[in-house]
Amino acid sequence: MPYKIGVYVCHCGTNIAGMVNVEEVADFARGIPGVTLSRTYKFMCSDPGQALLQEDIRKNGLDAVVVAACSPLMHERTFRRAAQEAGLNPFLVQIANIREQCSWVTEGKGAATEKAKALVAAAVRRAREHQPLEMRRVEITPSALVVGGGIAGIQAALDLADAGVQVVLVEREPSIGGHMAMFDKTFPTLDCAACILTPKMVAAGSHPNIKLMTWSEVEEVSGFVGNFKVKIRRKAGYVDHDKCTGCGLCIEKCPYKADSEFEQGLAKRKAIYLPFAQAVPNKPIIDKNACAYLKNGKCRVCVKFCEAAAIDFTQQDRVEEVTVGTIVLATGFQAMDGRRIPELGYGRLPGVYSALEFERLNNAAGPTNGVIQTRDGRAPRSVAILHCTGSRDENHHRYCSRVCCMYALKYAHLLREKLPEARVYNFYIDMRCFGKGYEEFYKRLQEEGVRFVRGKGAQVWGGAEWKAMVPAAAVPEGLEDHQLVVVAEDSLLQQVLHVPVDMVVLTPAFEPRFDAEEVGRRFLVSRGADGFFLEQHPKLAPVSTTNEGVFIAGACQGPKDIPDTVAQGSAAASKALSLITRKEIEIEATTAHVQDELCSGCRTCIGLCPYNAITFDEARKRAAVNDALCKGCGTCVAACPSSAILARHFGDRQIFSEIEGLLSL
Amino acid sequence: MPAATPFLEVADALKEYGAHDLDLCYQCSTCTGSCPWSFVEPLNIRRLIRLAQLGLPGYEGEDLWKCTTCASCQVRCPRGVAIVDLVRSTRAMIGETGLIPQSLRSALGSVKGEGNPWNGKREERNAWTESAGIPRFDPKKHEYLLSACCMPSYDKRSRRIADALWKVLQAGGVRAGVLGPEESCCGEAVRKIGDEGTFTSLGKSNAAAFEKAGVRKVIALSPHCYHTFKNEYAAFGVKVEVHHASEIMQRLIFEGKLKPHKKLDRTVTWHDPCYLGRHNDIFDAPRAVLSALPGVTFREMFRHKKQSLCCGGGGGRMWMETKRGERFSDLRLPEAMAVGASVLATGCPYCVNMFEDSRLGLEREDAIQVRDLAELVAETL
Amino acid sequence: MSFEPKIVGFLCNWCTYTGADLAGTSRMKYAPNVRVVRVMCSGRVDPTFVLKAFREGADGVLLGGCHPGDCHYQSGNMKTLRRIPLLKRLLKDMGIEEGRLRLEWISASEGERYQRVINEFVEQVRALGPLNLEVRKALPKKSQATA
Amino acid sequence: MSQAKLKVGVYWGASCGGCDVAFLDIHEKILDVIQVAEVKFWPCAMDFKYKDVEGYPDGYLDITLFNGAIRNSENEHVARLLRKKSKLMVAFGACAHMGGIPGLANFWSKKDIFASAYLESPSTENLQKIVPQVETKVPEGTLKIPELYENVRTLAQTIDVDYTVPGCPPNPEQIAIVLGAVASGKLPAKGAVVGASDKAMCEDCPRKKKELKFKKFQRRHLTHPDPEICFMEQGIVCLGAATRAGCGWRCIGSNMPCRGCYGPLPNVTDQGAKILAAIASHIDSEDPEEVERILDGIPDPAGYFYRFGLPLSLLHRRHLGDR
Repeated sequence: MPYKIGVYVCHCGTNIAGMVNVEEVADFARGIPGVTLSRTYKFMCSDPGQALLQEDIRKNGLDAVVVAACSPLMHERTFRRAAQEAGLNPFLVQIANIREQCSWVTEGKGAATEKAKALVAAAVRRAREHQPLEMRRVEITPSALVVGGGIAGIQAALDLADAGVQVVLVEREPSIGGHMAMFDKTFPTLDCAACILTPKMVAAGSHPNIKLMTWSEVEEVSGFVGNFKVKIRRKAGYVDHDKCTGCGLCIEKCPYKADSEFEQGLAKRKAIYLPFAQAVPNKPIIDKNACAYLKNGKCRVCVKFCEAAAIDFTQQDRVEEVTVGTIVLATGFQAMDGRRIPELGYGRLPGVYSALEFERLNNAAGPTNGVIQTRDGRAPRSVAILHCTGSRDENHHRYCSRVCCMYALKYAHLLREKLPEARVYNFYIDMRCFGKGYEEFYKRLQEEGVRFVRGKGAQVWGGAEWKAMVPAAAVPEGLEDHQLVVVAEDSLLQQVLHVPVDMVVLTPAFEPRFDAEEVGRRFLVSRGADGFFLEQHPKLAPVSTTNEGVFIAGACQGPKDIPDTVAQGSAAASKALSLITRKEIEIEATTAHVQDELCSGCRTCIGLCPYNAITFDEARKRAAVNDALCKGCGTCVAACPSSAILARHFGDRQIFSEIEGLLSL
Repeated sequence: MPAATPFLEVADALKEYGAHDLDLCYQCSTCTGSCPWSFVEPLNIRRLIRLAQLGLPGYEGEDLWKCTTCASCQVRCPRGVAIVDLVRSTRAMIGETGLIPQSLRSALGSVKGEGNPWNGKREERNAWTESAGIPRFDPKKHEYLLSACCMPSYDKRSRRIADALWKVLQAGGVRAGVLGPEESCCGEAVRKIGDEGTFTSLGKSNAAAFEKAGVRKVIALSPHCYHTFKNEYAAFGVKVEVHHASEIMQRLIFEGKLKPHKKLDRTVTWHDPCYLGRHNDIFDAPRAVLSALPGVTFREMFRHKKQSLCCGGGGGRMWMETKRGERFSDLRLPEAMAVGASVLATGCPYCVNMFEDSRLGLEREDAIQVRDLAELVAETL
Repeated sequence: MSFEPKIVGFLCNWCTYTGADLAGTSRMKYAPNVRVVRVMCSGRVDPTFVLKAFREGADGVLLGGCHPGDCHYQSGNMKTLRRIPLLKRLLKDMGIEEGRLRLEWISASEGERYQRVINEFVEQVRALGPLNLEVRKALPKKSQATA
Repeated sequence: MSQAKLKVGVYWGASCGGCDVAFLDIHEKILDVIQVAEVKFWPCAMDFKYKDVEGYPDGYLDITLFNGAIRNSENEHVARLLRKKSKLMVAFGACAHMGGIPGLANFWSKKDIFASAYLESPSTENLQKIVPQVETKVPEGTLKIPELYENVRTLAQTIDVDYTVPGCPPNPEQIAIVLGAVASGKLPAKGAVVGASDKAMCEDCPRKKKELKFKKFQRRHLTHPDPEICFMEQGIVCLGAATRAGCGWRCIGSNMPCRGCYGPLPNVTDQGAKILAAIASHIDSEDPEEVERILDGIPDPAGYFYRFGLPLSLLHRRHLGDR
């Protein structure tokens, strides 16, 4: 056996030695072919422990070392680094996990020692098959893509751009701003949302380092950390924004209308439109489904009035490709459709509103100029705000949407402010006011005379329906047909309440965007059980993803309020920045490799790689793995019917040897 | 209210009886607010659950017996708690101490002695089938066992439903037969009342009868029997394919084996029985049948499908007195009339029974008719 | 002495191996019979590995991967989800009880589940008894190291 | 090496004789062969006795081409004898290489096989229920026949083998090449597979291939596959991707999927496991139940994947357990 292997059995204080007879294991290891020395040591991971290993490597010219200690997830790096410093290729280190896999989980010293021996035998046999590998480096393109122009994306783009990074900010709507642009006030400070957001929107729109692409969607992502190639579809808006001066005359003159998306359908907009007054860019697009010319070739009023000749009906979608070093996903959320809980009457009873509708109803720039009124124009004398519409609910979304309690308080405040006579009820399960100044805001609302009912609003009925349905005794006095009745049990009173109101506001759960699955796949970002994008670690890597170089920020990762969203936008920017400023990046050495002399071009591996790292060379009829894209999962290796793909460090021979070792005693 | 000390042994015992989800409840009140009683004389189911969680007195109170097990709360519960099981197990636990309301005891006694809750004689069970010319089940000749519930044997109104169903099955060429007096009540209500012991003996006896007769497929007339055979008889080793009558009728019409042709010229609305709809998600089959009947104008009530209002007859309420004005069935008839229906159709003998009762209390009894789906179908043949 | 099955576990690095580490850190005791090979992804587990383990004397083989949808490598575990049923059918044809091969999705946070699965599987294999493949008697060990 | 002609032995173990026929299928090339080789033992074609071989000095034969698996004591005895008498031993053909079709017997026990062959088959009339015995006493003495083994083995599992020529049968053209190589002394490393490619059948397979996705498996005899398109893409399991090329695409050219007779590729440990992994990875479903339904389309995976190679596979035979 030409190999010289050193085996080190760690006591880990009593963590291992208390259950495993480490001397016996070391003696056993000495008897395995290839092992030239075998020692035990109190703490292998300590500096003297590492020094011991390094000295042996230098003095004895060890070909490989096996450290029998804790999990490789703990200290594999430590020992690899130590070996490297001593001149041994780091991949010639093998860890036998005799702590987490053995001493901590096994009852009985005899059994634990036996298991430790088997693990060491396997590690030694495996180490005999190890090959030296080199880590490789690639350059990083010093630019970033930010997907989604809500507050998270705007913040991330601004932070990156201010640091001198070239940023492409892609937004699918005609303007950046996202959900925050729809809000009137923000809790608990009651700042005007537009007042704090629009300066940031304008900054993003005019920043020399930001290339804004609104009305655009990412279509394809290829490449890898440091060098992502991204295809972006720039949807036809039929207005040449280079020529357009944003004078607005076209909008004024356009004779055709459609429901305004921004106003939640509570108002109309023109066929050529700006989604809202402070839109960035402040230049209109044409809605091809509403434009008479695009639909049936008649009209062209806008063309007539546009002095800049910016209207261009020949415009087509076009695809632009950019190369960036890193990506921040900030694609946000959507609100659940209230119709999914028919008992609450949304969509059926005109007096029932969704939260976003209520935001617009409140907004001075909204469809009613900020006057809170029902669809038939009455000022509500009583309003019920129902919490947890689809949140914390196994039938819809198990999670808490985190912001509803607070914006419900905000609504209550706005109602009391604008309609001091109005009765306001909040029907809640628990009040969750965990943020800075939030509990204080709750108390303030109690002081303002809002009624809090602990009990979930269970049913909402129209006044007329109610009268037709229940015994006369159950009809609240003076109930009018256009009113609503909320049925809820006040769990503190232990009594069912029938509450007549003029308006009901629901607080629909935050949901992943309808296309989150597709977007996740496109950017190779996993999703959690709730459907939101999954962070690499919930505590320690909250904006990283398992796709290196792709970060997530804001509500696409899970429900959160504006402060948290902004914080994540900045966090993602800083992670992206620290990546870019490294200028180059080390990439995985334990990749797959197609051995040309064995590949028959059968194409079995094609289509299996989740990272599209395998390509097929049609001319040579061979598959090839792009080292830079390969993450080393080994799926293709297992599938290759010729065993022509080699998994570096996890090759068949290495694993076979490990199996033989494990079963050798 | 005096101070109380939690008695968690009670909660633990309840879980042994089947209240597995007891601790999952987070007291949001959706159940109480969704309960049909919330319109009239509320049943505070949330409070009962809370008391049970802490084992405090009151969980076994009178309110417990108001529950019709209609599952209106259960389908809404945000924590997915099987509330009907909580009620059932609470009743089962206190049932062992004999605290079952007086009015239910005679029904239970009748089930124990005669195999039906209607104080009818066992030997009269299924006697009606002979006069109707329905053969005894023979696995060589028949594909299905027709399980017609106890009611047609002892209740004239229900007998009409059974006769109609038989006529429909005949017309559709379905090969079916019935069991004789060896059949017993399926035990659904008995179990909901809390008498697990009797339920088990009924289950075993029916399992033996099915086994002996070689039954593989069952058509249940009542959703209660349907529910029990389908979801609860596996415990007795019964592995049969169970269909509700409405599903069979839908299939016969779809396959063209049944051709409704006589025009009815009536406006019909459908009342979803709790055990067909909420408990077993059968909403579409009966509507499909109604839409296939010539001359039927179909109207949906406000509360339909998962939101349907219970008739008030489930969970043992059939045998308990409910005050006028508190009966859900009394509320349901005006609801049906409000949408212009002249026929309230349904698919459960309990519902028919409750509605017929309420109909007698109307100012004009003929303002609306109550029909089982099978009766309507039979009328078109 | 009662039969102590030998079991080889192939665990993915990111979920099940990490879950096993968690069981360790939480000092959860479980049967010592499962000896683990760490692979980066359950998708790396070539069916050959499973056959090799049986050939080398394993009485059972456990595969652990991330829950469907949570794979660290997007969809590596989906390949496993597809391969194992066919492998089980092959093993059955080869006279090896399906119960000797088990695929479990165990996440990094499911230490307790790891403990339970190990104990359950060890008992399951124990109940099946020793495998004692005839090939181990019929052929000398090295006779077919090369194809 | 132009002196004496090569002394060649050819023998059959458990085989169908197809390999022997393959020699004859080289047609006029036989003339080239006779230029360099002289047959010293070929009981299938010429009149030789075991005695003749026993009489040869050890290492007398330059090369023996042994076809057929090792099924009984006679096969083993002659294999050992020829090993002693030959300088080079070649496992010739799929049976010697991997067990071949006779190797499928490893799905059964000897008892099963005797029961089926001598007792249970409908065409058998065996009232005394007599099954073959190794030794039978008759008035004249004791009769002996070779003992049928419990397991079918490959040649290399029995004796030391120098080279392997795969195929069922090997492509005739390869025979002349092999003998020519020996005659010219250009020998590959011991243990090599000769007369076949190191790459899979897919190399240069004329059929078109795009994307592999199995929504359903088809059985060859129930379909009419498009002769232009890859079998796998048509849902027909083809072992080509896991099988050495070298046969000349004889099956594929006849619109039959490859059945794997040329055996596993150089780096492969278990041919069946590899084709299994390749196929299953491309099942087009992520729903366990649907996967099962799709897999129902492969009714006999072990028989299909190990058609020629069961004895060579990692498990070698079906495990009989305590039966």
